[in-house]
Amino acid sequence: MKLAVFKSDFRTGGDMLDRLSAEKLGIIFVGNGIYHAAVKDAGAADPVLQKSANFYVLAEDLEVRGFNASQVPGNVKVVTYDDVVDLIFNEYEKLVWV
Amino acid sequence: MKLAVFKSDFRTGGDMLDRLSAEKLGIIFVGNGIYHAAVKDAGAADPVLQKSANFYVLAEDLEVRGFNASQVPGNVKVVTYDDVVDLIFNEYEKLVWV
Amino acid sequence: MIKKIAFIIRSLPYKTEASRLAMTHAIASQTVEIYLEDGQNVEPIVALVGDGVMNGLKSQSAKCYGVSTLEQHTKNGLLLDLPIMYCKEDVERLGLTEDSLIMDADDLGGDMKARIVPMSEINAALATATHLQIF
Amino acid sequence: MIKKIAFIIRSLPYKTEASRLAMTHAIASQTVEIYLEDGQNVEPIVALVGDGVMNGLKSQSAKCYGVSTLEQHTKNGLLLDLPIMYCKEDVERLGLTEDSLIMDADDLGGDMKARIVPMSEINAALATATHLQIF
Amino acid sequence: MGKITIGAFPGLVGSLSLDFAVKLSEAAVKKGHSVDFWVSSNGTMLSKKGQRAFKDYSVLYKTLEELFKTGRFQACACEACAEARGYHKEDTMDGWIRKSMDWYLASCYNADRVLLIGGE
Amino acid sequence: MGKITIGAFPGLVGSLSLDFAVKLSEAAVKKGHSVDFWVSSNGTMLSKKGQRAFKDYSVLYKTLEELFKTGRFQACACEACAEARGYHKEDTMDGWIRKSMDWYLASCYNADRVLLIGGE
Repeated sequence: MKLAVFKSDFRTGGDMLDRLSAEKLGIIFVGNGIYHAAVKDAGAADPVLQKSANFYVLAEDLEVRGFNASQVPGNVKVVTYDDVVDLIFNEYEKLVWV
Repeated sequence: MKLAVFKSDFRTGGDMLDRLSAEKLGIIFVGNGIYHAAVKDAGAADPVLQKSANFYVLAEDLEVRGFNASQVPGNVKVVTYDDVVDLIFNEYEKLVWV
Repeated sequence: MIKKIAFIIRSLPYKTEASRLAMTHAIASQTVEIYLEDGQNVEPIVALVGDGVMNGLKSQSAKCYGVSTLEQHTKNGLLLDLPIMYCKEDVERLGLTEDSLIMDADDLGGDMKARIVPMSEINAALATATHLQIF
Repeated sequence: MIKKIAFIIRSLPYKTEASRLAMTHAIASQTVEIYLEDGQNVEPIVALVGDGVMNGLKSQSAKCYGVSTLEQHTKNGLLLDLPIMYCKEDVERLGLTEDSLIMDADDLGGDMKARIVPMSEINAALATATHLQIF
Repeated sequence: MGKITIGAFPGLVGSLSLDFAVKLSEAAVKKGHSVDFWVSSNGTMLSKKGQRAFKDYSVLYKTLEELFKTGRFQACACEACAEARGYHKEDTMDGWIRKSMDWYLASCYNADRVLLIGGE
Repeated sequence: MGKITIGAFPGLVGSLSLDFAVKLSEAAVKKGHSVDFWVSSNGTMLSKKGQRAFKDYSVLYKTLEELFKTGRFQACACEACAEARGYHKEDTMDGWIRKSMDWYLASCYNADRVLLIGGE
């Protein structure tokens, strides 16, 4: 299946993400999930970013928290609410929120 | 200081607990904090229980979640709401909730 | 046409309403037909995963708080023929066994049995669902 | 008599109201005297600890959501002379620097400076407080 | 054009998760999609009439009023969840309907996409 | 006998954290202590008049009614937090007062113990 996971928290939900499997996996960082893309905890790359998936981060949720697109790793695409709507309807079939 | 920490969650708050220091430390497991006392995750003793502290667990919160006093390690005292009131007023001066 | 909708429960019970809501919304499939056309129906799949397996623990007693327990909700789900799966890896990780979990609603006259299955099997079931939801 | 009350912020901003509430309640110390006797007062201590240091990050923009930012709250706290401490170990762990954090309210005419201090110093300050609260 | 059902369960006034749900609805409706919006549990707070604007809160009811006007947005609150919290019919903001949980399942049945915002 | 101020901030109807706060108040008052109970943010839901009892929710308002009768229990809701959510004076359960946040700080000043229930 083509699954998009909205990762909305920084410190929880990783266990659930590890258990799911999908042929095509998208991980969309929203809310406090954006810290996965914006921060290196203790200098280490975030383990979520090591997954085999397409990564997206919501621009508005970066900005409200004091970050911007230039601080995000190259393999994470910065998207708007508009883009998220297109991802939902055109790229993925099933959606979950953790 | 004499500090009582109400540990109300299982998967979060440990980082805060690690940062606090007190001459006398009490850790009172309430709410979903009771899993620290009731469960061995992957067979390992819970790291919180290794701390130098007095441990308590609220009987009512064990029972609602399907556990009882016999399932709790010997170094954790099972207490009631009544006991918690006495701990608060007689044993500890400052209280925090994580 | 029957569409499967998956209710994946990863939350511990009681601190929030998440797992309770999963169960009550899944059970609402019993009456969904009034909103649908002939031949249409919803078939829920309930999967308890991660710490969520704790929702099915026996001997929950909510006397003190005066609320229904998640044990009761699990049993009601089985009584109403909802398929309920526990993730085997998580059951084992948390030191639980079949004996410690609600596996049937025999005492209420229910026929459906819960199953403890590997996560791979839960993922296979999720692949057959039209929509997924995580609580 | 002046009593110190500590507001310890460990929560990330926005997902919940926790850190916002810490700031608004600490700032309410400005008007608490109306409820107290002569000579009595409350002195807040604000400590940003763990992930909570993120609340003081510069350049927060809430245009999209139309709410006040935690950056503004941090600055307001300094403007109103609240002592604000960031935990040094956490600032470093998360790759932040003094430049990336709100350290003063100079542009608003405030005198108070925030300080980045080791957790041991925060603990020493907490020991002087009558009551502690974690948000 | 498609239909998405968004469920906001433990979504709360003061949490940007609820803002996310409303902003996503707005973006979807602007693109011509239709949205069913279901609130349950504490999410029913969003349907309360008479909310006041303060600078510490985003003012979601104004966005909802605009969304209702488009005709491509339906919002429904779980009736029992609302009653339990003391929100009766007369407490409900204009535009909202109140139904039991089977309404939500039927909406999911007829939706191209479902997003349940469940985590707290 | 002492006084404890309990703050329930993001405490929610449907979360047993709020039940904990009420049960602890009850136990403290029974032992002769006095309790100031402050709700802020979504915790203000507890002060809403007209809540209905359902089996999936504990019925905290009944315990509160008993506590008010003892004369050793005060409950106060943050006024702005309540207004933001559409709870006006006439929506407030009997026995509750509504004040701004400085009331809570003054209560803390005069309390022997303070317990803020803040985590979600």
